[in-house]
Amino acid sequence: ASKPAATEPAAEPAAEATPAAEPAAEPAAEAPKSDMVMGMITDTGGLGDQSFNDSAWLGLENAEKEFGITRQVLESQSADDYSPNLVSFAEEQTDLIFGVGFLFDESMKAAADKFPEQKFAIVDSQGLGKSNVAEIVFAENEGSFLVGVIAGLKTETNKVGFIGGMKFPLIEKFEYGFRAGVKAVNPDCEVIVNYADSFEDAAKGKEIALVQHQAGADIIFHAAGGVGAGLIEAAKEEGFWAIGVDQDQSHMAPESVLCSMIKRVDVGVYSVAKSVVDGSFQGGTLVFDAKSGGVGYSDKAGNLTDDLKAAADKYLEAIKAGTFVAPSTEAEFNAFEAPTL
Amino acid sequence: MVIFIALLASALRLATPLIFSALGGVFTERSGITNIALEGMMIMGAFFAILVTEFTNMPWIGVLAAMAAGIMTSMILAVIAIHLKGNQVVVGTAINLFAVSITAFLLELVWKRSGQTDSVKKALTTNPFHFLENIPVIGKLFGGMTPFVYLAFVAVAVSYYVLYKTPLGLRIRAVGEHPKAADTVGINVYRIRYICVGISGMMAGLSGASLSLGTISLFREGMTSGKGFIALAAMIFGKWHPVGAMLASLFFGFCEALQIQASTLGFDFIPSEFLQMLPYLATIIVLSGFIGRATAPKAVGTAYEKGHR
Amino acid sequence: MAKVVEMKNITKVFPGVVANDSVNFELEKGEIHVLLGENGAGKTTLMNILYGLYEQTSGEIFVNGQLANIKDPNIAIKLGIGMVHQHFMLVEPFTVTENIILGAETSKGPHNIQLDMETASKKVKEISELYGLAVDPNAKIEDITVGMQQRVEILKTLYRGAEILILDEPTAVLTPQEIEELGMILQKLVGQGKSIILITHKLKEVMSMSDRVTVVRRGKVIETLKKENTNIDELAELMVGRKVNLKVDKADHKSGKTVLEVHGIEAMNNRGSKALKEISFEVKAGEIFAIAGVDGNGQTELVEVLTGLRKSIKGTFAVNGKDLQKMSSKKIIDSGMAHIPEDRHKRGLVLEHSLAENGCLGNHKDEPFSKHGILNYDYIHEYCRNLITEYDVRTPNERVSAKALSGGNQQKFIVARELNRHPELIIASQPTRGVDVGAIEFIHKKLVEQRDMGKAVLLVSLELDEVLALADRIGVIYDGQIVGIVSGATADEKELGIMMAGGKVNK
Amino acid sequence: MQNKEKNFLQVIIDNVKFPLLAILVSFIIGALFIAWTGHSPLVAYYELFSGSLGNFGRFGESLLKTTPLIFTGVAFAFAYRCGLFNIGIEGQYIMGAIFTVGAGWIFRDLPGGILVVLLLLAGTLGGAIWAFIPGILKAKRGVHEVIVAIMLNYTALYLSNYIVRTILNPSVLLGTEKKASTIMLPEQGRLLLLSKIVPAFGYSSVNIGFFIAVITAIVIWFVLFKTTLGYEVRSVGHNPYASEYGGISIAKNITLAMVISGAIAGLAGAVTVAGLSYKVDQAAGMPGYGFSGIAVALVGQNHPIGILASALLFGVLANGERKMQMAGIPKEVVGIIQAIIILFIAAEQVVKYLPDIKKKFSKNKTQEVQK
Ligand SMILES: Nc1ncnc2c1ncn2[C@@H]1O[C@H](COP(=O)(O)OP(=O)(O)OP(=O)(O)O)[C@@H](O)[C@H]1O
Ligand SMILES: Nc1ncnc2c1ncn2[C@@H]1O[C@H](COP(=O)(O)OP(=O)(O)OP(=O)(O)O)[C@@H](O)[C@H]1O
Ligand SMILES: [Mg+2]
Ligand SMILES: [Mg+2]
Repeated sequence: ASKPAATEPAAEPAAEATPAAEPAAEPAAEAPKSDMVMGMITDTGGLGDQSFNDSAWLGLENAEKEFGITRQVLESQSADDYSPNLVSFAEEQTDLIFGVGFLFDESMKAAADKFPEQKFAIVDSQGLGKSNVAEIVFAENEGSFLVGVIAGLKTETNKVGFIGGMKFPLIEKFEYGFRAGVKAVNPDCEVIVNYADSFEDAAKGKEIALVQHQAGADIIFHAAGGVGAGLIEAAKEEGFWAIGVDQDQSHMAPESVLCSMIKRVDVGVYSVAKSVVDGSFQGGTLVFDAKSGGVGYSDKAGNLTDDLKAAADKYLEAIKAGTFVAPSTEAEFNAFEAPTL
Repeated sequence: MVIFIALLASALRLATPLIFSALGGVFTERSGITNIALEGMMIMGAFFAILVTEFTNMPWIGVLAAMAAGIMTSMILAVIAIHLKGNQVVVGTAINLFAVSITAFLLELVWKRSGQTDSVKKALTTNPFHFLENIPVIGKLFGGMTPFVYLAFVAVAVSYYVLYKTPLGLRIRAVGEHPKAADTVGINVYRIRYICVGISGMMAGLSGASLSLGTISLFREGMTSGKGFIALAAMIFGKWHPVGAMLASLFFGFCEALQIQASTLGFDFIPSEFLQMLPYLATIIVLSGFIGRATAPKAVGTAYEKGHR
Repeated sequence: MAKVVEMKNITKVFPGVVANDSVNFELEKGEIHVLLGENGAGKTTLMNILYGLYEQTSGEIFVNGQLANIKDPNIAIKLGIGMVHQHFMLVEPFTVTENIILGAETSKGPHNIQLDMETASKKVKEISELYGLAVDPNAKIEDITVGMQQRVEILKTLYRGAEILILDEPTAVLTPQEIEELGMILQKLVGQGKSIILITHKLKEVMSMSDRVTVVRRGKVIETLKKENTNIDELAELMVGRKVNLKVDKADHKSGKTVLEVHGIEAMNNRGSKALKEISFEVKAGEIFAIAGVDGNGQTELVEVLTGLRKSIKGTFAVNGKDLQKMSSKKIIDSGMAHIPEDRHKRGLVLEHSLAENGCLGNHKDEPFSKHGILNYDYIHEYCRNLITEYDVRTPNERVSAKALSGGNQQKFIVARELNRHPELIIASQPTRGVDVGAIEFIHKKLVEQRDMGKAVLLVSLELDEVLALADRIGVIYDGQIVGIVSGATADEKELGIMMAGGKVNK
Repeated sequence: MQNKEKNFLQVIIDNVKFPLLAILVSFIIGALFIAWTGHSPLVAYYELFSGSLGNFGRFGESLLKTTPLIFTGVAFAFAYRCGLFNIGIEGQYIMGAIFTVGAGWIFRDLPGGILVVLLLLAGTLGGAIWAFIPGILKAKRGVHEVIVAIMLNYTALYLSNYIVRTILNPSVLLGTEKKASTIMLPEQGRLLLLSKIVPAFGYSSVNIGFFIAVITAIVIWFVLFKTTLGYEVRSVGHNPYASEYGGISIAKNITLAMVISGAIAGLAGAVTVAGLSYKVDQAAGMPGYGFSGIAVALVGQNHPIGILASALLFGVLANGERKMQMAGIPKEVVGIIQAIIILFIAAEQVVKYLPDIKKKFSKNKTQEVQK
């Protein structure tokens, strides 16, 4: 699962002045009632990961406020819990079941077959080909591209860093999107890449960040869940820039978090919940990309100059317009020709 | 040179929590008690350091709380292993499980959510001796040093001194080797063991604090990520000697640092997973190659029963 | 004379055993008082009570006329009582000085936190000179001889200012010469005003070393006598409770062909130094060949080499002409060798296993004990029941774990198991260590029986009396070498003693 | 005959009464924690047990949770009986799982019955190889098995991740999209779901892996207590010196015990893959079965039959936890209860001493002595 971190208590759904999409509407004054129950199953990261699972949970919270549904959660202790957890909810005839994380794909497929009447949704995976499963996916490469542009322009040492959690294809989407963004604006800039092989070992994240900084990187982006807390701590201490992920992480260190790459899992979850409430639920893939506002960048702390924002927005528009495609794999990256805008 | 200093600095920081816990292990095992609960005591230390700092805003009080929490947890081991003569490994397993659960439980109770606490406003993540950074060449070494790094080495020196230069140390070692002999010269075997288990709790608590307060200023479930067991290995690797345990911890730290540096050193053609394995494989090779046989204190793992033959 | 210790009506109950039953015991100032009794009579228990290691179930103790509540050894030490334990209480990796000062350390430095080893060493040296107990204060315990270790134990008590010394079976591990030396040391101590309690079950020592004797039997005091008013035979009878025959009856031996042939064996000990140097001897059918010597001169290693438990680095040995040097211990067992090990708890038994499971140890892979790797428990139990009845092992049944048996019965059981293999060669290493007279008689009888059946017996013993009583030929081992072989019939104790200490006897 | 039966019953009662007491007390303490969170302990425990035993399907899920715990518990116990502390079950499990997937690819064209057997053997082999390393190093070089095993746990994790990412990835073998998991096991190689035989198990994924686990436990019980192999292993565990004296090779048995222990752990991995997940994922951390296995073994007194019972207990608790969570009660409570159960088992002596203490108060001491 992607567990990009944000250490924000995921309490405020409202998007700030960011290019990301608006979430749910304001909660209605009188709490609406609905007897719908929606269940969410976390991956092994569990609730409180301050990013991925929390963000999804927030999406359901918004749906609860909005439509008066009841939400329930099951945290998976191990990958072997995915399937039994899906069954547990399905047996209760829960109205909609979320599996948060691409690792749910096979167990979700099996569950979808066992319970053809049951509505499911999976986050970060597509191509399951089940009519009762909604697939919520994000164009992480696009958001990462944008922060890559910012980093490439902002760096003074011509070296930037990337810290990944694990070498999942999903995390590589962040990596190569980011690399491409850097390359687009600053072809000479070196990108130092490390994988922590963990989403929890913050101490290691800090150590990697310190090492990358010592090697010359002055801006470091992470997609490594809890490991990122270490990066931000290091940035704070050593006075370099960190780029947050998933949610705006600037609140952790407004002086040190340059900006954050945004991935609106909450919006994705909310919108599928909504479709169940209003009866428009459909199986198949829902892509949340730059165009739909599902990914983007955010700068709550106001650390970006207008020039940087302008440059990033230029690429954002180009991506939205389909002028070019941000690479998401090594092969695509190698073939990537930076567009001249 | 710069790379080397960076490596060294990295190794020192990564070794710090291991050193504390391994020293704790040295004390318990030297007195004859097996301690596989270091991990659990670390978790308790890490959590209570943050909890108390959150409410007092005084990180050093948090450190004291971590030590206290470690000691309290260690007393479960002490009572069951020393007085009730329970199986020391079983107690250790239980403590590890207990620590994971109770911290997660309290976290939810206090912070009303799970997974991770807030960052505390004041932590101990910076170098307390800034003037050291001005030393030419090696000054860089001190940049990321938290107070805990210095403390770890002080702890090694103190542990060495206590174990080998004081009457208490002589008694501890005697109790671990031949408790009956110690008993016959009027040494209270139980008391010595309680003291040692307490010391190990204190050290493991410190170790936890060095992670939560010293590295990232918050507590996260799973943040100890098995370091207590690595520390256990470091203690055995270091042949139950404080200096040996320190060297072994540094070795682990160094290997991990090397792995982190791999990409800047130009080793990144090696798959990251193999780099991750490096410290572990190196340890096995070193152990089976030339360190070889390690002999534990004789009485380790066996409860002492007064008046038993 | 002043009574320094008075123990009145001491009773000590262990679960299942009354170790001491209303015992009265007195020690006068400046005397050597022997506590005499068989194994398990309750001597150690009584002294452990005096030293504060056990608490009496009832009874009172007076030290120097004062009622004393000796809850732990600290109090005993404060009262001037020192004890040298039957099993030495020394920490092996520690030095002599460290052992001596343990628990009574001198310290220096601020707040007196640092160990003061220099002062301690000096003090140790002073005391050892004062009493003629020469030891190297900086040697490690694991590197010094047992005799030296005993001196360390005595020094330990003197260092703490003991006025009353308890020595629990101090002579068991010493050569005749060392015993004599110990006697002199004790005289010196008494001369300096100390009072001594000496525990032993060896009658000769009583006569040579004591002023008075208290005889205990089955936890009860039988009598206290002045040495001048008694003799060995009376003491033996008091101790055992019946007339005893201290001689072993055995016919003249008719030795046959050579069974065991040892040639030029060399081996290392656990510490990596050479324990055996060019050992050669042979044992013939129908004879008991004994290896005599002081503990630690290579006996353990020799037996281990012969039984395949230790690899020799040089030399060969063969049983009935078959070279066994490179064989595993299982092969050696199968080739007709039985082995009664010196330490029944360490080697002889798996204490947690049932007696039945112990009864097939070594044969468990053979039919009918097992077939195709599956144990035949019916047979194993039946076999064990036979061992138990045949050798009169006192146990409720064969299902109890081996640790439930008393030492003597454990030993009898091992003897039963080993002899029931119908071996050609029996290696008996200290077969009667720590068992009572009844069991000793029984085991001796069995060994002689085997010899008379034409089996070869290699006896390794630290007890000179046992060697003299049983052996047809005696080889003396010293420092890993056989320094001489003499005939059992003509050997005399003095001569053997000199050889055991490394001296040469010219005949 | 009747007498014997009575004794047999007595033995069972004696062995069970303490653990039962421990469980009871742990639940009472757990109730305090639940109450602390503001929930009703009664509701919580109702959810817990209805969630794990409420109907056949749920019971099936409990058995599913129990399955790996039986394996890892028995694996730990086997080594423990030989005096070895196999903290490396975690890594052996991982290797077993990855070997299974590898074999599933290599033999993908074989028919079901044969393939399943090969898969289980492959997993067993994977675990055995991984355990052989600490075993042989301990036996031949005296290296402490605990360090080597801990080191190998991490090595296995990273090695498995590498294999998942490269060698066994569908992108490599099938040319499809790159995934964070291996290819799937072929359909015919998957373990039969019990619901196919007993429809009452409903949607539960419990499969014949459970019976493989039970059979493994029984086989290991037989090996330990009825064969020369088990005899030797137990002898070495209790007293290596006496074993050596009895012609038993310590080195051989240490290595063998470790290998068998690892083989069972590897089999656990195989059964999980072939019965439940059908693939292996890249993982950031240990699966955790190794450590649960230690707890299960210790609570089960390192006896295969005791382990069956304790694994079931842990399985029921872990499965019931689901419903508790759905009712909004923190799942940590279950961890706390488990920890306290283990603590009580560790402190068993307290109760064992009770008879002694009683004896102290009994007046007629000589009568005691007669016994
Ligand atoms: N700690 C104990 N627990 C139970 N029984 C004990 C204990 N210590 C001694 N006994 C029993 O008390 C009795 C007396 O033992 P004690 O050691 O005092 O005998 P001893 O005369 O010193 O014999 P030995 O010559 O063998 O040293 C024995 O039956 C022994 O088994
Ligand atoms: N520490 C102890 N705890 C409990 N019981 C003990 C202990 N030591 C010995 N016993 C029991 O006391 C009894 C006598 O043991 P011990 O070995 O001292 O026998 P013993 O008196 O020396 O007999 P023998 O004359 O046969 O050598 C045995 O039943 C033994 O189980
Ligand atoms: Mg005895
Ligand atoms: Mg005695």
